[in-house]
Amino acid sequence: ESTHPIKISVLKFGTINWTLETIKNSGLDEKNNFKLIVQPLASTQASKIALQANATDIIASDWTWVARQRGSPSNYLFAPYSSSAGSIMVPAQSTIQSIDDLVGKNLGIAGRALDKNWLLLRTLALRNGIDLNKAATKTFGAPPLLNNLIQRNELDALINFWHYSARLKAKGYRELISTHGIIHQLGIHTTVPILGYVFNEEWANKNTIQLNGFLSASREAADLLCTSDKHWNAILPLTRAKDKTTQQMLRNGYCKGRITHFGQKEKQAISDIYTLLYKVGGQKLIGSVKTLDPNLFWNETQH
Amino acid sequence: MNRLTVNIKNKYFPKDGCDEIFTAIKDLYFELSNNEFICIVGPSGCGKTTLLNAIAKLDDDFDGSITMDNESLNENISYVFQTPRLLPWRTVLENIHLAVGEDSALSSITDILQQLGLGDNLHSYPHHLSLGMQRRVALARAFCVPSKLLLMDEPFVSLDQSTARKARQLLLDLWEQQSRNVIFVTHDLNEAIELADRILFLSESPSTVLDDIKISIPRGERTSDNIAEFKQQLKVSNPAIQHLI
Amino acid sequence: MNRLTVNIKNKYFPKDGCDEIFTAIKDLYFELSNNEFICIVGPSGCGKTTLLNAIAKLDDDFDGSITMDNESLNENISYVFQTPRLLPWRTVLENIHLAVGEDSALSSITDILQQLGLGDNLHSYPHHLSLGMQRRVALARAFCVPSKLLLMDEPFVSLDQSTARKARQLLLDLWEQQSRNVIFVTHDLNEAIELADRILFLSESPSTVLDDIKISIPRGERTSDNIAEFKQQLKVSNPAIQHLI
Amino acid sequence: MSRSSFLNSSLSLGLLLIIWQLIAVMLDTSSLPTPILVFDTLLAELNNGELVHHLGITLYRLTISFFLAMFLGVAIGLILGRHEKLNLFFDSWLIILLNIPALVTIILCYIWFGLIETAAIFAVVINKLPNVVVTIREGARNLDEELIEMANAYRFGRNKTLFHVILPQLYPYIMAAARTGLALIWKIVLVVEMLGRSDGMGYQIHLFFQLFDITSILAYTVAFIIIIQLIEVFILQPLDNRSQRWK
Amino acid sequence: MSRSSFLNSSLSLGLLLIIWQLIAVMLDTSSLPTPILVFDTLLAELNNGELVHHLGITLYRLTISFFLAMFLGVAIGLILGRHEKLNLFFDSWLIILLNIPALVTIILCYIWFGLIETAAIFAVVINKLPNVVVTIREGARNLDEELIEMANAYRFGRNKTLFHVILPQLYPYIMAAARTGLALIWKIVLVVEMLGRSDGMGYQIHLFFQLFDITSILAYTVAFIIIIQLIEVFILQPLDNRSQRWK
Ligand SMILES: Nc1ncnc2c1ncn2[C@@H]1O[C@H](COP(=O)(O)OP(=O)(O)OP(=O)(O)O)[C@@H](O)[C@H]1O
Ligand SMILES: Nc1ncnc2c1ncn2[C@@H]1O[C@H](COP(=O)(O)OP(=O)(O)OP(=O)(O)O)[C@@H](O)[C@H]1O
Ligand SMILES: [Mg+2]
Ligand SMILES: [Mg+2]
Repeated sequence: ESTHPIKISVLKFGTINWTLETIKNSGLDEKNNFKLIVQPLASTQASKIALQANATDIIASDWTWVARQRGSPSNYLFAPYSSSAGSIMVPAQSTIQSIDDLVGKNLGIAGRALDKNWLLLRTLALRNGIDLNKAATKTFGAPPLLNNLIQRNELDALINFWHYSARLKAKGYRELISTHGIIHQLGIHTTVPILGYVFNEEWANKNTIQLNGFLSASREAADLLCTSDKHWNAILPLTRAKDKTTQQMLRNGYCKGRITHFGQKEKQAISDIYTLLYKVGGQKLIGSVKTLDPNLFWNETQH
Repeated sequence: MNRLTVNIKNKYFPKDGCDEIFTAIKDLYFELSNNEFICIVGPSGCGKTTLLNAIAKLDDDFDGSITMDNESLNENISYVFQTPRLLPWRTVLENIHLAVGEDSALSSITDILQQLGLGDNLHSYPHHLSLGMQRRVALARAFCVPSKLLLMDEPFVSLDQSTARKARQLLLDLWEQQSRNVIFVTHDLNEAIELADRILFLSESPSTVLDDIKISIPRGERTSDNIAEFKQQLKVSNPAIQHLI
Repeated sequence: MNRLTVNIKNKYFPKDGCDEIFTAIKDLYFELSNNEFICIVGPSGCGKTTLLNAIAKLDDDFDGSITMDNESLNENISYVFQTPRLLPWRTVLENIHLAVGEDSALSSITDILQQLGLGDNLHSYPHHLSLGMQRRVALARAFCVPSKLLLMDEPFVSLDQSTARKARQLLLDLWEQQSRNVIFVTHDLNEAIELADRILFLSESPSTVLDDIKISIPRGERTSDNIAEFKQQLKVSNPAIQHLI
Repeated sequence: MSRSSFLNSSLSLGLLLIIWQLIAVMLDTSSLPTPILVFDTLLAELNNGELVHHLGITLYRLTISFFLAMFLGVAIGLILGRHEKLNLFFDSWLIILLNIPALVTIILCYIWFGLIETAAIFAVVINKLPNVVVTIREGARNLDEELIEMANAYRFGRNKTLFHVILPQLYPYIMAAARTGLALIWKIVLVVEMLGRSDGMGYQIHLFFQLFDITSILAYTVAFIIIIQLIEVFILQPLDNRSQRWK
Repeated sequence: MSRSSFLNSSLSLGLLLIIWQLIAVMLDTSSLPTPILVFDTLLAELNNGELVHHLGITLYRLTISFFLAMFLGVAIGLILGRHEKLNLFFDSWLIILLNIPALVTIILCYIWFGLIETAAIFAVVINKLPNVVVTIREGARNLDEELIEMANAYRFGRNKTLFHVILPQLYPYIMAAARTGLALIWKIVLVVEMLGRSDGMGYQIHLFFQLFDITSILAYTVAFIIIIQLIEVFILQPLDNRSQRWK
């Protein structure tokens, strides 16, 4: 068969699906010698199950998860996709001006106690001598639920994923600091990718050409979305945003997060962040893998 | 006065699966007063149990009225059902206590149980008793409850002769001590003649009163010979109820 | 030969709540053969039902053996229990059909029901019948099932005199047509003398055979006078069983 | 359904709708839309065919797993309820099965079988089965021994005893298991579809949840409840009436 | 627990562990760890005190909502089962309550009350209640009318009839509701804690789930199952024995 199929499982309304739709709409897959099969799923957990069950070739995830899975029977690899990262949002008129102001406030945290954004925030606050873990009232919850709660003034500040933050931004909320901001303040002056494609090492070695074709198609599609309104409008329904401001916020965030360069510097930065995370998150987050394995990143040029 | 008036104009049941009805009782009227003891005799399936249930107010879905001294019946009653109807999860004593109330004297209860031959089974559960023993527990329950009206639906079947004799004697003693009206259903005419002041004979359903016979033998003289003779007379004088004798 | 040997050495029940045991039957032995009809008479609670259940193989938790022609009993039996035990969710006809098997003739079943006065209730559910009617259905069921052994536990209580008479006659007819061994428990000695070839008198529990009496009156001559006379003789000749008469 | 009972349920539903409307108006939040909005959405989703597609698939999964779980559950429950020894042995297995989080069984099923239909249905059955078993077991422990003795005396045999003596007595337990079971299975199907399927009501509802689109979630829920209500009125209630005729 | 039944359950659990071990070794995947690994993790979590903390909180929530749901459920189920008219009216409410996805009720509770303890417990009760009601209702429909007539004839009054005549008959239904109920509530608590609490087993298990740490999930599950097994052996089974003494 001439066109080799690649199966990818992603969130139906996730940002990656915008890229994938564009690849298919513009025939970028055929052009790169593969056939894209998208399996939309309803939760990020579902895609991880799919990967473990060998029911899919590629999923989207972050590198902490990939690092933690290292050593379990199958090794996964990470190819960067986006550097869009979460942020801390507060209401526009909020008195909170800096991280130190979070003391005693009701802080919503999307995800769990091991959420990267939250761990990095804690690390930064600790440098100022504040243990946010004790000093703030934490409310963990599902991202959409928290987004709703802050709009009902039940939260003073909210750490959420970037596309949820973007929706808040569109509603006039203020970004206190983004994750990249925190990372910078922690002394790492490189913008690192957060999200990436994750796949099985064995599969990648067998299907190198198709995989690389897919990765370049992905970049191409992302560029199309940022440069061509026609393509952007085609995937607009997937954003499920009704008002123009939100749509614009989402597009800005998406385009800003494109990876332009991924080299030794970035790998080192990620490794440094990983070490930082280990200090706060501990065994739980990292599992038995104490330092980041540099072989975890898929090296496109080498193959 | 203690006068119970039973007046059932019409009692029917819906028939299985169709809109027809089955009339169980029609124009049945009788009275009893002054702590009378009446027996009811009638063919199987004629409506005796239905009648007792109506009197006990367990079933008020009929045309007519049942009154005590011209008021609707509100007093306590005791009812020996056709089946024992004991609570399986309560012991013999507990079953009786529940019906009698907590304040009643334990000794009088155990005394009655003793007389009915259940002295060893005070703490047994009903499922561990023979059917005849269960019936005796139900009897004891009815005897222990103080009431103005005692209803008994074939209470002495499944008992051997000597136990039945004892039970009959106990019933009469009790009735003399705490006088009350008694309605006693039986198929055994000998028993009826031995016990009753009056016997009501009921017809096949829809049942009405066929005959209302006063027992003329004085209570002291109801020997088996006298009873047999009375029965013989009855057969001759009332041919309408011959089939029930 | 058709010879049933009942030999129960020991049958006990655990007593409520303690490790003690209660011996219901001890060293009970009797035989019957050649399609004999025996009646069992004994005080209430002595172990008659327990005995029938053992014979019917519903309870095999006893010491001893019950054999038919020296083999363990495997034949079909019919059993009229002390309570009707009808399936409430099946009609009268369905209840009988289930026991008899589908291939049996409907006409013979309705015929027996008719004779027991249930002709109008073929399609009634048991809950819509009086207790006496339910007992008659149970009788009909036992009569319709072809079997080598018929067990009856006080089958004719709760029936009025004329229905009971009819049922007794039906039983005798049936027994003559399809001869089989019959074990018939009753408290009514008149009934026993009228029906049986032999009467077994049982003692209080732990029950054994007190006496085994052959009825000497020929079947054609069992009038009430003859029965009364036989009873009288029995009382005199066997003082040990006087309390049961 | 007779006319009076139709009137009755209309009244009852009407009252419910009014209460809902009042609360929605009082709260005035996007998280509790008014019934009108929900029904509008329901109609829109019906028209574009999405709802029908996902509802159909979910009903398909629900039906298969319901019958599988009920059939196996009644059989196992009956056996455990009648055999004290077996029950003693398997009781702790049952407790374990009952208390494993749905999440764990679902993940294991998917990883075992792959993300296929069989895995989804198997996961649902595994989750529902112990509930049916426990309910039926209680019923089987409380059968009327007298009737079973009767059946033995008259040599009913295994099948007749099962169908005419035992199952009618288990009827209320089976109905309890069926009624709560439909609801439980539906809830499990929602999770199963969220974790590994690309269609079905659970998949849709979780997508809506990510967008916090409560209106659509409610519209889908209402659609499903209508189906269940129809099953109740046209299957379960007539069954009830038929099998309680003898009372 | 007598010695023989102790032996019995040890055997049964032993067999289960062996099967688990075999499957785990055969599959050789991180998604099904061996029992030894799980018990190691369990011990580690016990030692660092985390497990005890979260287990305690979850048990607290579980206990309150269990008793609330059972108490209300038995009361409502009994009323609906005994009053045909009320039942006709509220039947569709029950069906709706039964079939609203847990997600919806949980979200609404959290939005209504905020992310507080009351909301969590209320959400659990709302989810469990209809199940209890449906089960008890079936039981209440099938009470022995003869015994109730007896109670009426002897003027037992409301309380005596309830405690001595009706509840003992409902016992198997109540036990079915309790046994399946503990499991169901536990599963709902998991979801409730996942969506909006910062502690408890559900919170932890979802944390592990995000890391795909099945071993820890199983360790927590095992801890919970041990508790339930203890409840079964030291509370429910003795209750069973006591209340079935009369058989
Ligand atoms: N399951 C049981 N557990 C304990 N004791 C029992 C059990 N069944 C019967 N018994 C006892 O065994 C004895 C005999 O009971 P059985 O039912 O055989 O009596 P019976 O002769 O049929 O009496 P009746 O004429 O009253 O029916 C009784 O004293 C009863 O208490
Ligand atoms: N719930 C019911 N539905 C329909 N018919 C009924 C119902 N209860 C009783 N009957 C009918 O009413 C008639 C009278 O029944 P009842 O139980 O009063 O008879 P009884 O005189 O007590 O008979 P027995 O001496 O056999 O106990 C019977 O023919 C019976 O079929
Ligand atoms: Mg009657
Ligand atoms: Mg007996």
